Amino acid sequence: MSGSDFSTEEIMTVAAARRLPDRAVCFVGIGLPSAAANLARLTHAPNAVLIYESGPIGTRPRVLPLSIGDGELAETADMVVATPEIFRYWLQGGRVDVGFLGTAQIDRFANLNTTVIGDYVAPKVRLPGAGGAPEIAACAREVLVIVKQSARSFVEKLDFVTSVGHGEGGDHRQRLRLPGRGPTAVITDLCVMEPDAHSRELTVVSLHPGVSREQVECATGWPPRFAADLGITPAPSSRELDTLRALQARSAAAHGAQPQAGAA
Amino acid sequence: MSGSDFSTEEIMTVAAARRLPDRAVCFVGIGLPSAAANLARLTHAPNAVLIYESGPIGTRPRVLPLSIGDGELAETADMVVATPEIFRYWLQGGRVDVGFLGTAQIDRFANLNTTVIGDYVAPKVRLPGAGGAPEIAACAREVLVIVKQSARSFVEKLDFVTSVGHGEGGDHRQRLRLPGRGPTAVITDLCVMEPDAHSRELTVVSLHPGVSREQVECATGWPPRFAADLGITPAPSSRELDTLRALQARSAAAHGAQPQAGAA
Amino acid sequence: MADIIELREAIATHVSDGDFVALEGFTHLIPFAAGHELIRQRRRRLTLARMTPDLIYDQLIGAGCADALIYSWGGNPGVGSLHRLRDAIEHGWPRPLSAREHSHADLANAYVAGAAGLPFAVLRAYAGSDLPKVNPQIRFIECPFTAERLAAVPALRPDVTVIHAQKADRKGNVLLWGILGVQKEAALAARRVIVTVEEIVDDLDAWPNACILPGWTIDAVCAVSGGAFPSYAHGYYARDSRFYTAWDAIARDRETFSDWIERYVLATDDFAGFRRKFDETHGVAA
Amino acid sequence: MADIIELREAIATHVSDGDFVALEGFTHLIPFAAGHELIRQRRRRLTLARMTPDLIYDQLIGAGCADALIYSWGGNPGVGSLHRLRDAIEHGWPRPLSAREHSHADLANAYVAGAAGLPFAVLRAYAGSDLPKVNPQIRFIECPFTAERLAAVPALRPDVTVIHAQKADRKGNVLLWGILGVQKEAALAARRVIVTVEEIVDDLDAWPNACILPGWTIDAVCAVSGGAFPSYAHGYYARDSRFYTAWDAIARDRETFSDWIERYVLATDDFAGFRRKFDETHGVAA
Repeated sequence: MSGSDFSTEEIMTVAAARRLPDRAVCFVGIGLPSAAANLARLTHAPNAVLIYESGPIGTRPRVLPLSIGDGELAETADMVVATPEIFRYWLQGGRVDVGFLGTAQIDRFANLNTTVIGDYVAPKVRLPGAGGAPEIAACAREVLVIVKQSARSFVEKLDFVTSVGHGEGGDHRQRLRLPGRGPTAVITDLCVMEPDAHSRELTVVSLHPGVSREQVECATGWPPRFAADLGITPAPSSRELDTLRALQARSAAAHGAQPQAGAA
Repeated sequence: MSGSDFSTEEIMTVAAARRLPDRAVCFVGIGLPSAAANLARLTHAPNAVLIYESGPIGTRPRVLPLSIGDGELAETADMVVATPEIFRYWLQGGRVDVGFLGTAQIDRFANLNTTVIGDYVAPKVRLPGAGGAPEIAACAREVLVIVKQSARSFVEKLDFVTSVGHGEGGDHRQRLRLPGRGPTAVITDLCVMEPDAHSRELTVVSLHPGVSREQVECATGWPPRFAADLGITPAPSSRELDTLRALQARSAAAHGAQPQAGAA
Repeated sequence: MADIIELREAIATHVSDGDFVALEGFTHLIPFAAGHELIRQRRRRLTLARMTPDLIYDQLIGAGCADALIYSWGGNPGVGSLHRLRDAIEHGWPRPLSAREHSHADLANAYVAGAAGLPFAVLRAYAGSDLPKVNPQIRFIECPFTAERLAAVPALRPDVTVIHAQKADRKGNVLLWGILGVQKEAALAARRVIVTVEEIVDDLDAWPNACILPGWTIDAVCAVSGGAFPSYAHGYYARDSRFYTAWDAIARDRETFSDWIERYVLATDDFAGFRRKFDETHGVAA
Repeated sequence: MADIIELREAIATHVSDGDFVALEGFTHLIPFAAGHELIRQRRRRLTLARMTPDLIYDQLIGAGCADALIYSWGGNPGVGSLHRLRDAIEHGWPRPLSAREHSHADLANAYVAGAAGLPFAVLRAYAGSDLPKVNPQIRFIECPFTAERLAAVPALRPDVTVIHAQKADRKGNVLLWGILGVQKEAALAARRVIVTVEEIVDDLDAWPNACILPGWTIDAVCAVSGGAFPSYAHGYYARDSRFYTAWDAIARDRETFSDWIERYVLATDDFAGFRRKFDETHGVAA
């Protein structure tokens, strides 16, 4: 059943894709989230409705977009609206089931930092910034986070809270009156984490095949909790792997692999 | 030059039309305002931009619309947007030069009542209501009012202030922080009135040909002021009259003169 | 996901007595067929919202379907008063009607706020007007940056919004064009949405950035050819202005009105039946 | 009324040093030609607003045109960081850049408020986020009906908005389609508007309810074929993704960047000159 050999990025993408239910309305970030959402659409979730913040609704890109506003997204969409409408009527209006986000930093309550490494005023690294993430994290009925795991990205304390996951844990989201339920899973290249039912602290629920607890511990900036019934993430099926690889091959071919506009 | 014979409604429409400058962006109410605005467009103001609250912008109807959302308005428009956008981006956004309004009642400061005759809770007559008028009166750079004059419509005190003209007079509009300058002329079937430069009280600036001061006094519910240099409204030119009559004949033919859907 | 069903079933399933219902359509695409079906199924105690309660609400109010009305301009466009609406407000016939009056800009913004998931809308309005004195739902707030005073109005969130559109595809995606009014906002603001359409097609053939409501935002799509009569459907048929003119005499008298509703609406099975009866009595060739 | 003029004249006439300028285009229709012309005319001390300051603002910032930036996501889409933007914020090169950071939803709503003549926008945002701690332009207000706490942000009202579109007619009416981004709102929010277009045609041949900006809302319309390169113009040409990838190495180093700007922008007369020079050096047949 399963593909015999796969990369850590592949199982991360596949494990994330599996979390997207068919018919779900999904607000998709660019990069890993976009790959996972489209893999879901091409496998078990053919009726998922993908929305990108640039305006396409119900889009079915044949190749993965490089930017959030590729023409491919418009050409294959059921409709294309203006960006203010996306945020006003569709996201804030409560029509998004699943928000699919990446991040630079994440903490134990799945709060996200995409703003800055170091001090805000005298930054070590200025990251791209908020984009659509804060309101996706606030308004989508649930949020899936897909991010490569390392002690630099999974930190004890965020340098900056760009987007709220479960805040300080427990019922903090409700106290903040955030409309959605927040992150329901964090999918990494090592494991899958879910928030604890009460504390909302991220808990490892499955390790990817061949990954040890120690590897996860080393790649987490706090002592991670593991579920009592810790499982093994099912390996990608050959259909999943074939679909993902074909999608990525098509995308690479379409976008051109080599730089051209080099310095004179 | 002038048409030898014309009705009081005709000179009212012509006098109102003359007030619309070429290239002005005009927010048009249905009925008399629509007739006057389109007459202007067909005579001296070919580049006037007519906007109706139903959504058409830059419309050039071949016949006068019966309703504010006739298909004719959409078919001949530069563009058609949704109604919320008309009120938000175009009227409130400050893009309208001239608001062209009718009314049921008007007072000496050109405040308008289109809501109720008698007490609001136990009305004698319930009028159609506000429609777009309050915000047209507030936001258009200037407002033209076109209304048949009688002691019942030109009243000492409005039963209800639906739309603010010059409020209590003087600088009341500025104190209310209304963006536009308010009514700059009231055109009736008897005369043309303009607000006094200081008190903002309506002042008769010209009588239509053959109309006496006494007629205006009898048709006004307060003792009307007359300008020191009271003039005579120039009679309609034959071009104006011919254009108006042709427009109205086309419109009557298009809409069908006789009722059909009568009781069984 | 939109169910593609008969209008009778859609109204029976999705509209209950006492519901807050908006039937929108700004002189264009007025959902008359759905209005008739509400009368036929004798819905009662509805709160009706509509910017321009013209003939469709005159019929619903006169037929006793409504207890309350939220509106901004009530008239028979190009003709005159709505006699049934006035009779209900002024004399409580056939039952008292409480009316909450706004301006167009207000209701348009209130639907936008509803569609946008906000509890209220902000607009430049009502300064100096008497409307806030008689409508406690109009309030004022201060801009936190400039201290300007602006009007605030509550979002409109109907239990059910009903609109008419030109086309749907077999997944229930709906396309409308021409005068759009507030239909998209009214639909997105509502808990449940019913759309009647002129026709159901295999492919919408929509142009770029067309006004579309995806099927997954709609509960029921119903094919009702001519369902906006006597208003119009751009690209399909023109407004029957004579109907509007003739309505004045029908609606002016309680008995004449009641006979009309009985004969044309209650005694017919559906909108097609109404049209057959109407065309027969008015000498229109089938 | 739109003047149909050369881009050089439009920038010279309508953009002054110190202006608040927005160049919008959401990965689609990015007004690169206008950005280059601002660099060529050595505009200084601009406050630049843009939801997604990608390569176009990396170029303007690196060329020293800007003192301040209002934005919500700054990156090279699909590639990585904007090195010039980061160098300006982190090290003040070539001059200090003060950055005011928002979210996309915030800026989109702020343009809407600007277009709608409101001083501020209300949105569900920022509860629990650190952004309000570092951006005093994000405040909170209470709904006067439900007492809910909502974010309030000031309207964006640029002195000049510059966008690129597909077509204009000879009256300066502009049509755009595909990914619309915030261009219409940004244009309607501004005091002055410059639009570059792929072509000027006799008749827009627009479909119903198309996204149009009428000529009377625009100050200058400039025909610049290919003016969105290396971004794309739906229906005209595709995005040159290789340019975006290659930009990373150019922008990473101050000297390489400065040489590039000198050679391709400052030493060329206009965008057509840039394209000729660029195609020559990159082996593209004319």
